[in-house]
Amino acid sequence: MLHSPCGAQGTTPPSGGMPAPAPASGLTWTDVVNDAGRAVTLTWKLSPDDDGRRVLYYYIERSNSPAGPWTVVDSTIAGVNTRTDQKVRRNTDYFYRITTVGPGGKTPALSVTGPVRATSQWINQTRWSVLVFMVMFFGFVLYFIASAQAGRKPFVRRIPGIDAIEEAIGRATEMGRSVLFIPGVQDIDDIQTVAGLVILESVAKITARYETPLTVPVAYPIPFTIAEEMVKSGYLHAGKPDRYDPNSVRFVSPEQFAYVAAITGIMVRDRPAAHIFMGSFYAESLMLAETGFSTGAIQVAGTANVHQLPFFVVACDYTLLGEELYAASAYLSGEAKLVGSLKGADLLKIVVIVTVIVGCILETMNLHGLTEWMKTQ
Amino acid sequence: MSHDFGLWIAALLTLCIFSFLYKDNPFYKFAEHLFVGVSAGYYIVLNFWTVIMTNLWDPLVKAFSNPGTFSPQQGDYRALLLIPGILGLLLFTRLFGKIGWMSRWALAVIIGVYAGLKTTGFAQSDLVAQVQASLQPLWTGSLGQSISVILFTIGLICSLLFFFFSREHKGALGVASKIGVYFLMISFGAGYGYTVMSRVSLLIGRFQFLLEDWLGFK
Amino acid sequence: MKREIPLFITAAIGLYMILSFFVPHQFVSVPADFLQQCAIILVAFGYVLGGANALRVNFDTIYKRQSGWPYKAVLVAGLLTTLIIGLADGRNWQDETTRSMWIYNRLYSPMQATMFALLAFFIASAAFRAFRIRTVEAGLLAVAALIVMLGRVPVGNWATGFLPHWAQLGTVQEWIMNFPQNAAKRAILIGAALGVMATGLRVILGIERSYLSGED
Amino acid sequence: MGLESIEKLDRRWLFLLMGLLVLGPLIAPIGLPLTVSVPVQGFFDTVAKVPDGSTVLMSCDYDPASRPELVPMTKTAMHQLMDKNCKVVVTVLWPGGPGIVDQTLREVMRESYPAKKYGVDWVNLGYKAGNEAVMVVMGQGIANAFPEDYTSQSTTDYTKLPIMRGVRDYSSFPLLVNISAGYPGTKEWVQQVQSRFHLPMVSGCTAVSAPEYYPYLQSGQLQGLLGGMAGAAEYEKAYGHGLKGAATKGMDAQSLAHVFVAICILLGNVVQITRRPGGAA
Repeated sequence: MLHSPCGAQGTTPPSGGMPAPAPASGLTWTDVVNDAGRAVTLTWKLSPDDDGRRVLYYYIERSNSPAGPWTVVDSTIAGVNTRTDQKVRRNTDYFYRITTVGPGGKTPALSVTGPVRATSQWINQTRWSVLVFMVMFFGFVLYFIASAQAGRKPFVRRIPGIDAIEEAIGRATEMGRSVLFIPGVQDIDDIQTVAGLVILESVAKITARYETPLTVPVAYPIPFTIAEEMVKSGYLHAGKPDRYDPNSVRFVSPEQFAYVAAITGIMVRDRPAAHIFMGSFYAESLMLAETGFSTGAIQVAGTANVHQLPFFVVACDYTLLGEELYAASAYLSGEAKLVGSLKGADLLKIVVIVTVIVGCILETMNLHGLTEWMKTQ
Repeated sequence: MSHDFGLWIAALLTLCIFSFLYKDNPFYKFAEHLFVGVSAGYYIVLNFWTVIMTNLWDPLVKAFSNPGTFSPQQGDYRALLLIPGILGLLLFTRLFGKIGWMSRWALAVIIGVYAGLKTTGFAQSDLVAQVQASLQPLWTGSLGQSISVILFTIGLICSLLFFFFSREHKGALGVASKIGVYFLMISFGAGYGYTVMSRVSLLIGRFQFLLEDWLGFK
Repeated sequence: MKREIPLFITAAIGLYMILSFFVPHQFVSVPADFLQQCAIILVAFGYVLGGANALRVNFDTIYKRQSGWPYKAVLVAGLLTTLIIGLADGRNWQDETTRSMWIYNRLYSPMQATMFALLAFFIASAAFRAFRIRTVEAGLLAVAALIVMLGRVPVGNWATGFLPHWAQLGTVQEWIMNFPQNAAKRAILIGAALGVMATGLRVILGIERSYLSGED
Repeated sequence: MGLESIEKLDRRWLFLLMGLLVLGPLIAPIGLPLTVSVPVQGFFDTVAKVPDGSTVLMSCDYDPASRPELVPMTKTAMHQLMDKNCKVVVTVLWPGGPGIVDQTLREVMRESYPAKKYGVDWVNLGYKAGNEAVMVVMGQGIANAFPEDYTSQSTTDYTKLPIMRGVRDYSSFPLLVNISAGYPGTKEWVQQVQSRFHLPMVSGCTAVSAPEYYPYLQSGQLQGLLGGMAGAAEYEKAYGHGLKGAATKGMDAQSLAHVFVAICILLGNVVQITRRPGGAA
């Protein structure tokens, strides 16, 4: 990055008759590891004149041949002797030099360093701990899924918030009113949205069975498309594809508060008897839950956004906390395979707890190996 | 009072929305629908100019008007952007009933990318990194600090046990998960209290807009 | 084939993205970047579908003169006006003086800020109703909320100014945020990470696949 | 009013009270007790120690979203500097900022210092893209980074902007006042400029980012810190001069609203306890 509009040509007028600073020296380089060969780190010895007055910056200049021409690729302020050039091509030879800039002018280094070459690596060495935890987790999950398929259905404790979903739909049916489902305010790149949409399928199955109208306003277009598929699929699996209303799933607006305005409008005008919030929510959580509460509807919420849980907890009848949201789809479907994955997650929690206890003891004994190993980039 | 027409519109819409606090009314309904329409339109325009044009159309034009510079091994895969272009158009098959199933290829790509990315992303940032940050010396040399750290560790472990699904919460697990619930409740209460400040600041900001910018009250 | 191909695409891409997290080499990272680019572009195409749905549903209401249809007309007019002006403004539609920016500054942003500000009111009504101490849990919830809320304004410290520093509301508030609050928050984050990984794995392995299973 | 009627209280009464409690102090400040904390006193004293008549650099790095917290700080700092006959050079590193910053400063000057002139006593150099890079370039010469001011006049045309005659680089300023809403802001100024040029520096920032800057205060890199609206209100109090400060009003509103929410919680519980005989929960 060329910071200075003055650039390498240098229009800084020499001032006060100060002489140009002495050059920096001893430029060395290392290839940045664990990357795709797109960066090199450069380190040099500061100019002997770097005393706070006589040096302003160092320009890092690069060229494809030791003779130049040189281009400034980056700069540092005086007193800094290292920089990573992140704009290199891999497996290409470069030459570097450092030019010292002061109020009195500029001085290029006396020698040129090169050829410098960035290469790529096959494995990111800082991520072994992530790999170990992931392999362990996937191993556990696959094992329990296989054992569930072999006929041993694992036990899952009651999760009251999930049982409340069916209860809420039941009450809406009794009252002859509709069910409102909100799959969160985020796009599909948030896995909570995926979890919410999977729960939507189970909800659609129940509303299809009870023949209760379902309204699903959606904030983002791709989740909207998937929500359509989910609701269709729910009605299909309940054996009532003809009851599916193509207007039940609606695209509203990705603007968080416009979406909220539309939902509160539905709440106070259509008066659904059950509100189900499942997905990723932000500041609007309280507004939805409070407006919903004032209409007297049963409300069940679920989110993994820690900062919003308080607002659902205080204003909803039931709230699924964090992991419970992800567990809900498995729990609702009751499918042995899905439930198997819950058991895998539990086993990894034991591993985490043991790691925390062992790690704290090691740290207390001033042994930092485990902590270091778990540091990632 | 301001003589700026736009400011008047902004101030009146602000009042329309505040009126919802009294009850649902035609003014709020008007503002709500206008807001939904304008914001949906805004996001479509935003995605058109910043993604479709910038990330798809421009690179494609460059790739095909100047084929010599195309070098995939250096991360220049511009011509291949035809693939998402075509998949994106396939999304519109949904509008034509019978061949709607073709749109699922695009959905499959989106889901595959984000499921893979987030699985590893969360494994790193919210699993390994959070566990790593919890490994701290239980004795720090100061009694108060040490008690706090020990309390923290107990709270973390008990709250984790609350999320245990495959055993009934009875006996020791029951006690631990109960302690976990206490920690969760303190956390929720604190989270609520912590947020009051910024919410009130937002309201102050809106009132200042009405009082100062619109009514000219200093 | 209508189901198998998408399932295969999701599985292959998902596993590849996981691989790319551990392997920085360009043979893996460059296609992975490309796939991410693809996802971003595909999501953008979705907006046209969303807009089409919004217009269809609302035109339907207007055409059938269902209740509230004039408001739907406002919605449609707002959407189309913003869309047409935004496209007509061209690439520099976000410059300070464009009509699009006028819409943003005078319509969009004040309404957004006001909706957001409504939260201050709801925070009071929820506090009145929901913090009733019926159980130990509810008690902890209410006490923690009170301490943190009052500890964050000068009034709190002023009211407890006679106490030693460690017992003043501001200090207690900070301690609650740093220790008990943080412990529970971290547990939720770790649990949620396991949930994401489990959901991701189920999607990639095709165990969770309803999004691909319409009627045909 | 009996307790049953509190129990069935329409929540709109709560809304109304909340609205009045926030609106009231904005119109008529009550001046709830405020003690000026050490970091705020440090901010005030550092500005007070600047030699009268010297030229001070003020970087206002925020946009309208932080208005309730940061605009009052900007105003008070401008007042304090103008009272000392200091000249002020203003820069903005946030793209959404120049409008609100210019409006704020012109208002202060028009209302309180009508005799002082733009270009002579203060100048707004406007926004420059580039974050830390701009800070670095400013070290070479302020005019290099900002060839034109906010009104598009050349910063080297000393007939139009005489203030710039005395401004060369960071060494021209005895103090840097930074009002910061995040990145780029106080952290970057400390790292790129304060630590390098040993330019004394004070900062005003949002409540959210204040904890991040406390270490700089402890290390002496910052001589004073205003955190959020509370910091701004304390600064107004330290400044005195009967300033009808927006932050003092805002802080009154903030405090009243917090106390009100607390009363809501307590009142809810009073209803809860009295409803049941014996009051057992």
